[in-house]
Amino acid sequence: MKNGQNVLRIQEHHDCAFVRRVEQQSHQKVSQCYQCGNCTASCAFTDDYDFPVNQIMRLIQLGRKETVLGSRAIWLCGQCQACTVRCPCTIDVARVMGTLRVLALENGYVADKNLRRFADEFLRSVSLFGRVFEAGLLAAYKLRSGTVLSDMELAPELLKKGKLSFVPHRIGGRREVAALVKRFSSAL
Amino acid sequence: MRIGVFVCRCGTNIAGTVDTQAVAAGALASPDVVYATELLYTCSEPGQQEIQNAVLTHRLQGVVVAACSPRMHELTFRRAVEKAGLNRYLLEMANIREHVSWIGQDKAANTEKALELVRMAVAKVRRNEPLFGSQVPLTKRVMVIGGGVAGIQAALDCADAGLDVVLVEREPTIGGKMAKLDKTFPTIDCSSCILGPKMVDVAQKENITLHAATEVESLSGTIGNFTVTLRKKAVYVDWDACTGCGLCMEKCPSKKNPDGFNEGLGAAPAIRIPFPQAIPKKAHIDRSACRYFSTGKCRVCQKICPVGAVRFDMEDRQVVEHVGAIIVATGYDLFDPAAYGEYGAGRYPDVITAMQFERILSASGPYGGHIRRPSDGREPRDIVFVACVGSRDKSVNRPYCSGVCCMVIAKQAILARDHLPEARCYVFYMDIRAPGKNYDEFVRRAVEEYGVQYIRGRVGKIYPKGERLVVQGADTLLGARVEVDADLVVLATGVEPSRGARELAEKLHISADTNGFFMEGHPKLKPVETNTAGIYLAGACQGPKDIPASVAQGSAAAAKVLALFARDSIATDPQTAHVMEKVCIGCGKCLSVCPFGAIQWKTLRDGTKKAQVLETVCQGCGLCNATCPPKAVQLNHFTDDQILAQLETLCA
Amino acid sequence: MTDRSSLRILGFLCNWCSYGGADTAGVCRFRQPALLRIIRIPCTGRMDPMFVVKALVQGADGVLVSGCHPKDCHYGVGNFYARRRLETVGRFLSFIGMDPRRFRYTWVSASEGQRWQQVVTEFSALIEELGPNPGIGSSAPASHSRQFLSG
Amino acid sequence: MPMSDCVAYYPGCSLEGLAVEYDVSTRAVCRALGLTLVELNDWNCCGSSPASLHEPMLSAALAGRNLLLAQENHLNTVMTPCPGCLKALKGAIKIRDSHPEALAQALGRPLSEQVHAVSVLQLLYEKVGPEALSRAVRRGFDGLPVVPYYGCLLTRPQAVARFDDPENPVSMDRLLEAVGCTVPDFPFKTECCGATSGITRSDIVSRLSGRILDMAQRSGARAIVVACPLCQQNLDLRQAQAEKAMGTRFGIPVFYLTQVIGWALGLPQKDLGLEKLIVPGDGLLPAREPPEPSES
Repeated sequence: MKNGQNVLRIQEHHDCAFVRRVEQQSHQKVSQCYQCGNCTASCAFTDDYDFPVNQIMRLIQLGRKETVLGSRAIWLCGQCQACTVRCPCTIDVARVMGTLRVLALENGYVADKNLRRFADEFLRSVSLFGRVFEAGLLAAYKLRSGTVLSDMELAPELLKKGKLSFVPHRIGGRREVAALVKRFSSAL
Repeated sequence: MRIGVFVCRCGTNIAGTVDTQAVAAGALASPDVVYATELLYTCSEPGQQEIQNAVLTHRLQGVVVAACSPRMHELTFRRAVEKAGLNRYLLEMANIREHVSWIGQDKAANTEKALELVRMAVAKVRRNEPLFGSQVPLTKRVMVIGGGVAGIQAALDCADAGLDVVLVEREPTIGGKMAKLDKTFPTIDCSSCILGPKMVDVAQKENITLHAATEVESLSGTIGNFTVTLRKKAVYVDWDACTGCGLCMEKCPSKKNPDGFNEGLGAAPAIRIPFPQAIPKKAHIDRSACRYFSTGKCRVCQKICPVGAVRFDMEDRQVVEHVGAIIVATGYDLFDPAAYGEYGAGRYPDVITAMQFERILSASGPYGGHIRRPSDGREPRDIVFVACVGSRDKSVNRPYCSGVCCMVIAKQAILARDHLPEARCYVFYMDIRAPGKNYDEFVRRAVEEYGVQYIRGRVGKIYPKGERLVVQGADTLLGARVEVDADLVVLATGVEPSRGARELAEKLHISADTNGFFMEGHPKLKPVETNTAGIYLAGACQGPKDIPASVAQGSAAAAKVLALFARDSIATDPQTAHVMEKVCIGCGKCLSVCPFGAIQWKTLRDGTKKAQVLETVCQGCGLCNATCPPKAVQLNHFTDDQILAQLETLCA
Repeated sequence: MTDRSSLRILGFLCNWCSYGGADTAGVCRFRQPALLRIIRIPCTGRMDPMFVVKALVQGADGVLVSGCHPKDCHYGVGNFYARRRLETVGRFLSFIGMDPRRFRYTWVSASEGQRWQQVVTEFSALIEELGPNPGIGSSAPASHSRQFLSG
Repeated sequence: MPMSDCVAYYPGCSLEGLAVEYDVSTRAVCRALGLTLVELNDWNCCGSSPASLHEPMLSAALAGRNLLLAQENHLNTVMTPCPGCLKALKGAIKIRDSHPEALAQALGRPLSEQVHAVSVLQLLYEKVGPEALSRAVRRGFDGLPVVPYYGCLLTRPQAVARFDDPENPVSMDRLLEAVGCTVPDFPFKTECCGATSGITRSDIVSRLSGRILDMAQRSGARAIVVACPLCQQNLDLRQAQAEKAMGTRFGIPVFYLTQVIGWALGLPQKDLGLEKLIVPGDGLLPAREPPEPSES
């Protein structure tokens, strides 16, 4: 195992409540996984993962809550569905990965702060205007994440092609939308 | 009536969750019960003895055994009471194991339920009558359906014992899947060298009638006396005349047709003998490929045939056979890998199935035994084998293990290395299942002696890159996605029931499991029987099997038939319908519903018409009983009285 | 019957498919509620619709009939006749003021242990929910139905 | 056209900004093919992937509000060109089917079972079809080799998409063939382009999109045709990043399906937003002016 943990005491680190929670929230039965590895074989993002998907599934089976929720992999998943489509055990693996993100946030684990920042800015934009105001969102995100310089080469092209609108479109029902965001998100 | 009740503990199987003593004590309160006890293992020798003793000591006239399912041991206990002098139909069973102790943990509820089931059985046995079957002569001929290795073995064993055998094969030749194999695991002996002589034997035995290119159309009758209607398909060649010289194949102008025997690799003429060792070695015309049938012109084969055997006007024809027993050995088909869009089988010519690779390996195959790529004829340097394609995969509705693919792959990788010592072989597998004699050693040889690289993980995608293919899989032992560049990819496609298996099951009134394989009589104790008396199973039609297991089952099914035919007559089941003439109003409804034509009119002296049951034809379904308006027709052992007595015991 | 504290379901199962399915469920140790009592019949074609009515009139809380899947009948057509006859039973039950949900007809093959478990569990839950059978005339009034039955 | 034959149009936020050419070409093509689009009045953002970080009802409610707008207009079919939006709409529909009361409670009104969502690809494939499309072609592509790139979500997962094959979809292939393109085998039709990773990890997008561009080049395609704003951005806008990362040069234009079809139908360049592409594709378009429509 990674992180120098070469001996794992199975009983000591088994968090049953975590396994149940993942299964309930994702509506998937993780015990169905027999570790064929097809999710990893099909994963476009596995190069950057700390644990390949099949090991994430194994770690859930073993109830290793901290390792799973603290992993980088769950934040890098692109939700491309390749794992779900090819799973011979018909587990919606992408959905499990999505569920893990929600649980990680709930439990105060955030492996990728930038992703969190972007998500917050996105929903803020939705609450303000009812739709996403791309130019404003990108500017706000880049500013907050301190990554102003990355992707800078794209801006002139976008401006030239008239692809970035600088006037946000406010919809009539934006208060209604803001209320929905407020009601169903823990973030804002 | 004096009734005895015997409650089985079945070790702890029943006693663990049912208070058997309380059930026995409670049973004494039922009417007519004069004796009740619990027993440790009722089906054991001492248990049966105990019953027989009690019958004599307590002058019992009826017996209730509360134990396992009657489907398991009813016959055992019927014989036991018979030995004690009771009629076997004065026995009833209460199923307190499969239906009680094994499905619930609540001992109080189970005990109450068991006692109620016993009371219902007592109520039934009080109304039971002694029944006697009659003896009918047996037709000592056996039909074997399917001419693969299992069917061939069964047919030869029966024929060796002197029986008349009717062997029915859907294809124009016998041999089945085994005839297509190059070598067999784990001995690497030549498949056709061991199967060929058996096929020849079939042709030479005078007491085997072979119907090739023939399918079963319908079945009637019961054990001992079946009537089977067969449809002999038109092959457009008179097989009595054809000598199998093969001249027609040479001259046929329509040569480039997909060759079924070579799994679509290579081409075959429209008129052909499937392969050189075919039995019968007769030509047939593939109608869809024949020019005469599509354009009305050609007839080259007809002109060239030295014996004038070609008959374009041939039609399907029916044949009726009378047999006393049937062995079903219809084998299997292979999963169509096109269901995996990500593997590209069908789109990429160098992604092939293991059966196609088998034909490539075979010296009589499309490439003369030289391993080449179908796309460009080049020798492959890197060969990747993919296990479990259509096995253990719920997403394609094949949740079961096919059992043989692990060994097939190991064999093919070894053979590939033998043919092409420079080639590198890779195997993607999930688990290696090699439990047979010398099987695991064989797989180890592939790894250790032949240097086959086993990679533990499934394959996600196969795609072409230039002239080669990229196999994208996982190595779960490493926790990595891996890629292998390949020249040839072999998919070990899974085993599935033979096409048409369900329809055949319907015709034969046998059942199939959820995956479509035929159901054996009991998973352990009746592996070659079906629930229909007189019909037996052999080989992969019952579930995935390798050659040794199929051969063993072929012989086992033959032994069952020989045991059946060891007597001269067979007792009919007396659980048939009978008509109470005084009650019968002659409406004829029973005649119209009977699926077997077992009811006919009988004219009394006064001219009135009454229904009459032909006991030897009646199968005992009871449809007439439920249909009869005045309830004049009653099904023995399942009469209205008997059923209502059970119902009332529970509801009262 | 001594004690009617708990509910009772009467099952009529054909010997070839469903009885075997119930056996399979037992062999696989698939847990099921203990309400059901099974009567084995050769074929659902043997089912007289009056068995269902009688059982419910006499106090069974539910009746479950199960046979082979369509086309899988050991006798070829028995289950087709059963289906036709038993389909009318539900309507008749309403007519005599009996809740038709207390009767169910289903197909389970000998290999479908899991399906059998599901059928028994679901039907038992329904009967638990409906509670004890209050007898005829309780669910929808049909004044002449009693006469019909006794006549 | 009676209202029931009209289709509710939900463009989604991207089509107001970075994918404006997808919006104009979708409208133009549908108009030309006799499909009446009624843009949902006052539609809102579907929530996209950021909403999925919160409880499932957030996504369902945001998407569901748009479905309600369609319902109030008596329109049962909601079409969106954006697969991300489609996923959100179908997610809301799934919750409507499994927990109708919960969704109704969140939205304040129940959502009818009649309302369903389709992509513009599905609409064109099923309502128009390759045959009718080929008859409407006025400026055929004369065998131009192009590869269709479907992306992750249009056909997957199958249980949600209920359209085409999840591994080897062919609907776009057929439509492209209908307008005269040749479609070589393209094994990466549904391989991921990097999705939203571009915002935080453009290196991942460079690698994944680079792989797709490389395979397109190997297959001999002169252009890639997409049906997703995000895929288009990753392959077109970020093509230079991919080229830099891989040390190669692709220069492969990435058209929206509606742009290609629109051009074949003879629509003017300004109706298709072709000038908005970063990697220019003008050189590939058949220059021949459409012939006058003949009377028949």
